[in-house]
Amino acid sequence: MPLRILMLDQVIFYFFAAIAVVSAILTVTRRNVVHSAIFLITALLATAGIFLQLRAEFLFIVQIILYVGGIMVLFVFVIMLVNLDVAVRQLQFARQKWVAMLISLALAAQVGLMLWSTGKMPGQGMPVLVAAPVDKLPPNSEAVARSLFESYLLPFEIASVLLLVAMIGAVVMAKKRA
Amino acid sequence: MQGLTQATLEFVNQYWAPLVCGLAIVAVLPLIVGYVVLVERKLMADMQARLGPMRVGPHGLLQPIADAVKLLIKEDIIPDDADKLVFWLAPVLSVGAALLAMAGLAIGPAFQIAKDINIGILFVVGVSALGIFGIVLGGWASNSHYSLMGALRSSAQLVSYETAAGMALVCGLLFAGTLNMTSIVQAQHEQGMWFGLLAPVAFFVYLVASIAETNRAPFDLPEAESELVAGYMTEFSGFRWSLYFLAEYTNMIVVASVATTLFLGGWLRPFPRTHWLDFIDFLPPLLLVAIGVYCLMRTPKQPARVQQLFMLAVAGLCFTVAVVLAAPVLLRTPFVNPLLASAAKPFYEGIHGGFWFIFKVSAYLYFFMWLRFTIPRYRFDQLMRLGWHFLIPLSIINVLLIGIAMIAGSYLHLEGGWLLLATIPASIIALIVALFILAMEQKSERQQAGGAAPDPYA
Amino acid sequence: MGPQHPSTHGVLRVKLKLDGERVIGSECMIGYLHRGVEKIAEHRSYQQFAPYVDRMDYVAAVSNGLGYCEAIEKLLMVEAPPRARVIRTILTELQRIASHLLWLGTHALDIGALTPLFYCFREREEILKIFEKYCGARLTTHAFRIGGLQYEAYDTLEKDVERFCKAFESRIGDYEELLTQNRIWLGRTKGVGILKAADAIAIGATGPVLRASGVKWDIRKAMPYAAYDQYKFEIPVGTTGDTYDRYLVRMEEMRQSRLICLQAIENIPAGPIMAKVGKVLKPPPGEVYHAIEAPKGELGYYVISDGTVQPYRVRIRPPSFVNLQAFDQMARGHLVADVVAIIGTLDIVLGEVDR
Amino acid sequence: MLPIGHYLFLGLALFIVGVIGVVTRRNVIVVLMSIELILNAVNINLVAFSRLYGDVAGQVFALFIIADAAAEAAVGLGIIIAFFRNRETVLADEMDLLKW
Repeated sequence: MPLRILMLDQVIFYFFAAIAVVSAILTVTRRNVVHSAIFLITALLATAGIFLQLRAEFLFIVQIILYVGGIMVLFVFVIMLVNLDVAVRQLQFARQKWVAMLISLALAAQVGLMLWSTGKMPGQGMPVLVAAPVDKLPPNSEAVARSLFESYLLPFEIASVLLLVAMIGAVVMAKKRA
Repeated sequence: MQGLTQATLEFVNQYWAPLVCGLAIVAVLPLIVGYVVLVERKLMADMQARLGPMRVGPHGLLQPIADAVKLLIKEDIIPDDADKLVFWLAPVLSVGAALLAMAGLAIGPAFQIAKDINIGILFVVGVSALGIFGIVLGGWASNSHYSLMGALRSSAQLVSYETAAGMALVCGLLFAGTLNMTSIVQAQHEQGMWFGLLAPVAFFVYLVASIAETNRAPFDLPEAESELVAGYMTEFSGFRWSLYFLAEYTNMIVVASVATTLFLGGWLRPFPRTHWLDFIDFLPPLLLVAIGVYCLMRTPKQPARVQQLFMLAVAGLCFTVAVVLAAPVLLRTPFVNPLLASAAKPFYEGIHGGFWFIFKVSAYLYFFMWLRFTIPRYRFDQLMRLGWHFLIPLSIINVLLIGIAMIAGSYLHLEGGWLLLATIPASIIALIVALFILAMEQKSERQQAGGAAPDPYA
Repeated sequence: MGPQHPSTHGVLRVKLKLDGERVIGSECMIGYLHRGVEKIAEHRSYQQFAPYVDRMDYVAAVSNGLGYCEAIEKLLMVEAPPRARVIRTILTELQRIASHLLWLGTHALDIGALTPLFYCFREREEILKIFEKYCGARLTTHAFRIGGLQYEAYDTLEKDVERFCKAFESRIGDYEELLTQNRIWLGRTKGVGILKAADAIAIGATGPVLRASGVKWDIRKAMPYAAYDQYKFEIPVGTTGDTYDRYLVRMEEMRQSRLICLQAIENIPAGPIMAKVGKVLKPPPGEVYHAIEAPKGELGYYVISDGTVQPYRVRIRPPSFVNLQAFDQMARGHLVADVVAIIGTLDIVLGEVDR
Repeated sequence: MLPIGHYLFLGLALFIVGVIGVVTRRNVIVVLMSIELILNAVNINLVAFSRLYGDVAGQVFALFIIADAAAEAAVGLGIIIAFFRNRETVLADEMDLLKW
């Protein structure tokens, strides 16, 4: 495996991972809701970058179009409609700060232990990702499409029904109390 | 440390082509946009029985440079308690999105920044969808009630027309079978038929949706509304405003090139495979020679000495480009030995492909500008109604019909040109459905003729 | 919408009560251009006040002048000579076309069509050139004098007017092509700002606004003045009284005016251009009300004289002021974008509204 | 040659930040945003494993998660708007009445 593809992969991964974590933290801590929305967008774009690094291009573009271009636009719209100044003045942070710390510590300990122990188990070891150049891999979007419509057709239909229900729900919910 | 420098060296020599192309695009684009604006103003003036910018340079040719300098040195006002971070970020975001979308385009077979990524068109559409944030945040950051209203309106318009545009693209992609830009054009080359002819309704829907998506012509409501004054762009001045301006025009170019790639056969000559029409190859150089001669005839009439020099320079430029275009064609003619001809093949492919692509994109842009001068503006609720009630159902039904036509085509194993036999009835059915939707629309409108137009915010 | 708003044809402030996008109520605040013209009239002699009249409806100055001069002539029981009356008619009709052209250009611009504005101004330029040749001024012409005309018609007047009228026919065709069948123009104007005939009469609206609602009332036919009784022309009448009908009525009026001009220049009678009126005018004490058909509607002058050189009172009835009352009724229930179209279709000029 | 652990740690980090966001923030919109963060964390793990075993199923499942996130965001925001229109507040604490 030529050195440069290896180096490149790691550089890209660390770059996007850093952005994702930092902007996620900022999303949660920002006082102004619009700023947290912007940082969430950066976090989502960073995760899209990681999908790209994992050679999942179709997911990369779906994440950009659907998540960032769709859902986040909804969020920003609602933030605009809900007049901010009322929300900003109110206290943003609940008092359960310690409860949150407790939960996250417990979670971190649990998963950390699991990851650490897999490293220790004899023989199997930490499975290593084979970084392959693009051309060797089957074209990603075709593969996703083939499996989506061949082996996972039923979930696809269920998802469409789910989306339909959500659409109707959102419309009814947002309708003016006429 | 040694490994790092060695890796970066290898990285550079493997990816130098896209880097250079990217740099070229980012550097040249403001100039191109400047001259597109000049052409637009000249065209508008010509249609309105006046002359347009004539003062700076001969026939106003230096006007864009004057505009750029003016915008750079104009004072940059930030409304008092506006949100500094977001106020700076918004225009950058919209320009960034537009320029990033440029990366995905395939201008010639050789000239493509992101070397054939296999989600080509999807990448371009997805990234240009990010521009919405630039508009919404820009409107919000300048915290004046009017610009926020303008921003909300234009983003609502963008979102609703994106779906229609997406559906129309799906239609085109049905024929192409792949998402990758270069292979779409290849498919059009093999089938010898532009997809715009195979799916005319989809092309029409995409045309209308792309006009709405770039906030232009009859849909330029958000910034031209009389009481919203300049919509989300009101508070921005000087360089920031020019960023938005650049973003709008780059979006226009991006949308135009997506349309040309998918519906008008990218860089293909009008009749690529019919060899007895090869004289079309001589058209581009002749056209440029004609422009050059025209410039030469105009030079003596120029008042100032420096303007004459400038006109001469323009004429010279036209002639050199004409020679560059003519070279590969001459090389291919029989009396040149085949060895040289085969060498010229890729060369010819690249240059002529580039010319035809730019020619089609500018024809598309001309149509944009032409619309802008002639027809009045839609009211916001009519605009939304057109989008939701007419365009989106029409494009969805069209996808359905084209799908059926494709199956029928493959069943009767029609190929290329013959596919028209299946797609024309499909398009006709689509048009009938469109008329039906319009009729229903008229009926529902008459029912509410009593009450005034429905209010989109109600 | 503040006074310096781009689309309110001058300084008009409209207070809109909005529910979301829809207009519930509106109130027009005027007075920003009030110059107290009527008060000034009481301290000026009859001839001295004539130039003030042009400054009122600066878009149709000639017809203002005509109204004032004829009112005073009525007071003096003096009749302008036939030659003067015919030339007055020609100039007033040209002024009507110019005013309608300005209305069409700005109205279309408000709704978004950029091109008609420049076509209209090109034609209007021709008319203003004729005025300039005749009386030296383009906009505030002060072309007429009490008792007749000041200046003899310059020799190529007939040829210029004829050339203009010939070219104008195809030009109207251009505007029609651009706008009349245009779906978006129809969408923006059909059913917008409806004023039913009964309401129009109740408000006292006159001119194209009244005729578009279906009431066939035109002072040139009802109480002919100047030389209108000698010419044949129709009065265009609308049906529903919406913006589109007012557009059609005004376009037809331009054609009719063109016909009148053509008929008029065929035989301009020879003879004096000024009736025998002394230098110092002392009309007998009494009062007179004289109305003419200005491009915007019925422009009335109510003059009371107390036998001295200066009028006791000059009351002017401007058509725009009266038509503006219909604004609130028309705008109610429409969207903010339509408010702009409604202001345009009323064709108000603030100089006339505020006096 | 990136051991999968890196991706799992990244997913874990985002997951934890999301949970903290959900728990500590009072503004309902930010809570919804943190939920989006959590879903993203899950997506990263899924795609990492699908890449490890070369099977595309993981990415397809991630696709379904994104679709579901869209549906959930749409309905959630609809509820917020309806709620905001009645009670003029967006804070989670004040959403205490089931029927008002």
